[in-house]
Amino acid sequence: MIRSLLVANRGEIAVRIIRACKELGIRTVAVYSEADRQALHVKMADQAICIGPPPSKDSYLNISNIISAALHARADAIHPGVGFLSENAEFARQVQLAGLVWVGPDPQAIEMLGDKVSAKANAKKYGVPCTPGLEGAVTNIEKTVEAVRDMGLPVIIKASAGGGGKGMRVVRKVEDLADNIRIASSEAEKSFGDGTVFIEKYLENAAHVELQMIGDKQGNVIYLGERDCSVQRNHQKLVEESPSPLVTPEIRRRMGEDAVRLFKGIGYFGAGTIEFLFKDGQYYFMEVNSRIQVEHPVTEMITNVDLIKEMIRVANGEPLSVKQEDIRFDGYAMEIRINATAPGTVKYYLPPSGFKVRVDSFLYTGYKVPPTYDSMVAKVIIGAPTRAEGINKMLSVLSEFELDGVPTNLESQKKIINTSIFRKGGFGTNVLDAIMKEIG
Amino acid sequence: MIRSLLVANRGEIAVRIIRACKELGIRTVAVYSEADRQALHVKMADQAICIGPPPSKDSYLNISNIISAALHARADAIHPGVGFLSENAEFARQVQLAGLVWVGPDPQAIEMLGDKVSAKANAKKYGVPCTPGLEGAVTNIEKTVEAVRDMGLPVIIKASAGGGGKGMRVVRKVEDLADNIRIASSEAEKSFGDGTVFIEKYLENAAHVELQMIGDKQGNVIYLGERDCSVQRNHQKLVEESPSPLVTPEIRRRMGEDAVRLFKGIGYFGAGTIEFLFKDGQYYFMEVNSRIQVEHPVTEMITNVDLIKEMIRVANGEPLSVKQEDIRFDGYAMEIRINATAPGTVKYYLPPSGFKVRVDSFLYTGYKVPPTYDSMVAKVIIGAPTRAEGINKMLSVLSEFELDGVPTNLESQKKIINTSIFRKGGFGTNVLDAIMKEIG
Amino acid sequence: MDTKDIVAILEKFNATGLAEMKFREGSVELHVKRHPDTVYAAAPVVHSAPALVPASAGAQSAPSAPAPAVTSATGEIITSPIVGTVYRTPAPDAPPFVEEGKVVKKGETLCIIEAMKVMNELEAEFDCEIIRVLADNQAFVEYGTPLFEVRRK
Amino acid sequence: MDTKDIVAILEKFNATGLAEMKFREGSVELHVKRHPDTVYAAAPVVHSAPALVPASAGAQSAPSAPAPAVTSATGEIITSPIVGTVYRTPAPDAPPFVEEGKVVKKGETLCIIEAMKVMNELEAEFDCEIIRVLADNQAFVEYGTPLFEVRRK
Repeated sequence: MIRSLLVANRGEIAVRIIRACKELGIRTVAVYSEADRQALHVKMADQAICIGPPPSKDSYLNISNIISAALHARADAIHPGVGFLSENAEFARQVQLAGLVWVGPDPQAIEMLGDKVSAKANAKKYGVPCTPGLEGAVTNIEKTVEAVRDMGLPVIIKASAGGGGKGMRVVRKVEDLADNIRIASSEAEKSFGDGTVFIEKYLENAAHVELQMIGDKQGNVIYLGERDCSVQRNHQKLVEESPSPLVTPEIRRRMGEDAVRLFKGIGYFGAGTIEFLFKDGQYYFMEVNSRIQVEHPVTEMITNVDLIKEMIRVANGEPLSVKQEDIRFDGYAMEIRINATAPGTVKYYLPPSGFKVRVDSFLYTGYKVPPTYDSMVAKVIIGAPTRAEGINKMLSVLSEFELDGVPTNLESQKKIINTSIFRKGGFGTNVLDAIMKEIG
Repeated sequence: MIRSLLVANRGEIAVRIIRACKELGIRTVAVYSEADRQALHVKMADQAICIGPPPSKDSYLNISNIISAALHARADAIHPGVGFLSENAEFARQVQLAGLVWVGPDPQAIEMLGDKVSAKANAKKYGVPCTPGLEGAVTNIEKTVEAVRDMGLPVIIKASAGGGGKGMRVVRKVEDLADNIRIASSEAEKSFGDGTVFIEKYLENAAHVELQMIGDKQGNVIYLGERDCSVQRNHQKLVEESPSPLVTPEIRRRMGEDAVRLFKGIGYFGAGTIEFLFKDGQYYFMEVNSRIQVEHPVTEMITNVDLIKEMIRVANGEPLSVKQEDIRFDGYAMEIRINATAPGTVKYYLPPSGFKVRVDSFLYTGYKVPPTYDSMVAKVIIGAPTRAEGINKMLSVLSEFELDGVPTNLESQKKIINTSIFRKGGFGTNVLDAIMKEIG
Repeated sequence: MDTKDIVAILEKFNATGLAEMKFREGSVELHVKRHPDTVYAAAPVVHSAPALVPASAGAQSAPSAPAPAVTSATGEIITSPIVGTVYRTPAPDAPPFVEEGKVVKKGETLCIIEAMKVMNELEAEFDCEIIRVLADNQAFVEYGTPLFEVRRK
Repeated sequence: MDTKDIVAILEKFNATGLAEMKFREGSVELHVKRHPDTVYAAAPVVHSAPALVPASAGAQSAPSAPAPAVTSATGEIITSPIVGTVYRTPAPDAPPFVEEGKVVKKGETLCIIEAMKVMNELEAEFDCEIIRVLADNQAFVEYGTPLFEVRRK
């Protein structure tokens, strides 16, 4: 039974997790770097422990300091949040070795899914449609070039250990392939300490559609609808919505059943997201994020399921509180990420509120946004009966959002969702270029 | 088609209505007294017009100034909010005479329901259970005393035009009756310009359970579940929740069907609330508030229906966007009213947010709460799967609510909902006395 | 108020040769003082901008003074006691009730303010001279909108 | 308001030759005063309270100084570079590695900090005298918790 939980994270996700714990009557322990002494998660937690200097690698990525802090504070469990150590199987193992509950999937599942080649092999095994591509990792460049010539171009080279676009290269001419494999491999080696790459057909301007999943240790797995995150800048999501204008109830059901089969097959428990490329009514397995995601409130808004509470429940060994047949997708939800474009001190802050309005943030008047970490300072989430009403609602809610002292992308986000391209919906991940042209 | 709407109100309800309008693309016109020049509703509206000095009677109750402002600003409609002129049939008529749309029920319905004797007669006519009592108003005191002697005591004397406890007296001994009738009548004459009183059996410590209703001009009427508002101080509601711990699904259905019959019978459209006394599993008609209510967000939280938008839709002549069979009561919701206990200037304000958390307020850092109007400065609303989880959630959310510079009842509200009496649920309107004893 | 604001104020304060300055806005307080030896002279200049101005630009006129009459630099201001439309003349082709320079007696009509089709005559509450007419004919006026600047007689 | 803000204000204040300045915003207070006689000489008094202190009282020690060593009034502070438990002795019944007054050479062990069952020896980064021992044996230390006050030799 978790009575005390350490949140190994900062920012809005740490605040989110602390809120869920408070509601559950769980004592919270925050950790913070020297740059975050005045952070909201530090103020909100029952206890807070400094774990290092500002750089993440010495604080929020410092496994030993975090676990020592948890042990000292007599925490029963650690929730890793998003980013930082949330998909680090070694951290999950160390947490468990220290006798603490890891609020997340089994470290083995994290590890397997972290390797894209093995993740894809499992997706295939359990009948989830995958992007056509060459079987397994690239071992022999010459043979690979021949195989690609047969399969046809364009192709995409991906790092097996990859993420965030690193080690990823699109190749349109077969004569460029060999060089690009070498470059991608060396990029992957540098970024992830693993040069393994593999090759898939490149789907031009596919949509990014992901499915929220959660499973328990009793073997129940459910899907909670998709999120369309096609509006991206350099692989960074800017806008997330559900349902996707591209996904019909029939496709959602098939996608969900495929995903449940995979998750049950690999014995997955906890929250996770399966990402698909979506094109011409077809979906293709991309990867699994074996953690909660930044955009989880979108799903919470349409399903009314508190995902963070469910994660803690599952970590506790309890079954999910909801069954697949209980899940209703109620209308439309959208999340807008508000990113600081420069550090600064918050001089005035008034977040919007109201019917089906939610703001997840760590801002407060007087807070100094440090230059050290992720630029996201707030997530604004709305719910509405339809997408058209949702867009109008978001515009109206964003126009209420008041923040002085820290420059953000708020105005640009308003422009993006107000374009005819966005309003029309049903676009791929190249859409931002077109949107930017419309904005001019 | 309403394209521009004047909000004849202030405070959080004005902000709420402006938000709904913005989402609907309706231009908003605020009115304000000289005390409200810096008010949030003034800042948020597209246009704002000063309608008088601080006293309500010269500004927010000044029919001529409000309608002149609406006409000048080319508003198509007026939404009266709660309190002030919201149940004033004369105002509604003047609005219509000026060629404007009145966002509310027909003035005749307001008038009929404003008279408690005729409201009760109609409730009886349409088969809604009423508190046993003497038929009609008191005309002959001697005959009344005899009738009460037959019926039995205690009884309650009520003013037909009453509200807020004025002209209301409980009588436990028959020899006190005649005097009390005279006093109640003269109190009612002074307060409402109408000395008519009537007599009902007094239900000791009954619960206050009310049902949210809405109808359209096509004759559709639906009920959206009840709210239990039994925690009151001097007839002022402090905490509102839904569902009521006293109401079973079967009772809710019967209550709803009775209410729909009455509303259809009198041709009611727009939002309205039917208030019941509830005791020993029985409900008794008390009165109808022919307007939206302060606590409407409780219903919005469990039904996901935006009541203010529905009101505007109905005023526009459109049918309701939902049918009775679409209405699902999703878990539990609670509202806590935060009242200022003294005027002051907001030095620091950080409202909570998060999953199923809503704060309807007009506060902002730097705002000077005037001493002139209602003391309520914020409503905190939460949703949760169960009442027990909801109480914990509300406590956790309130502990996040930060407001410096204006003293409030926040700590007292936390104590109230944290008592064993409140947690147990199922109490009547005398509960606050017992709670206060428990708090000590 | 951030550091560069404070630095700028110090600089300006010093340049003026003023003796002392106190500033307060909300919870911000600033107090600057010069040593008596180096005091020159002059009245302190206080500049305070409102933290937040209403978003509603639309029909709002200048911040209105309390009705019915307040003292301005040169005279008293008669403001509108109601919301409506000003008519300076009793009929479309008639001359205005009053012009600048005219002296009126208590009870004389200054203008009509129409509200909900009712013509409300605004009468002078005291004998006075009209210094300036501040609202145009047929102008919409809020409660408190300045109508006339007058000097009591 | 952080150190460089304060420094900027002090610099400007000093340059102006002003006598006194008080500033307050929220819980931040700054009061600077020049001694009347010794213009351009005295030490400014700076009082700055953190605007908001962490709600977490629990395991938090005093505000920690940046690691590994900062200058205090009398010496340098050696702070904990990791989160863990301090052991001042190599074994339960052994004497402490260092005591107040002891002079240690660069590389000598000052204490052990245990983290996740690993015993990390904290070595002196320079020759120094231990002026004060600031952390008790078996105390839990955060990153940055002061351990020793030392004077370089």
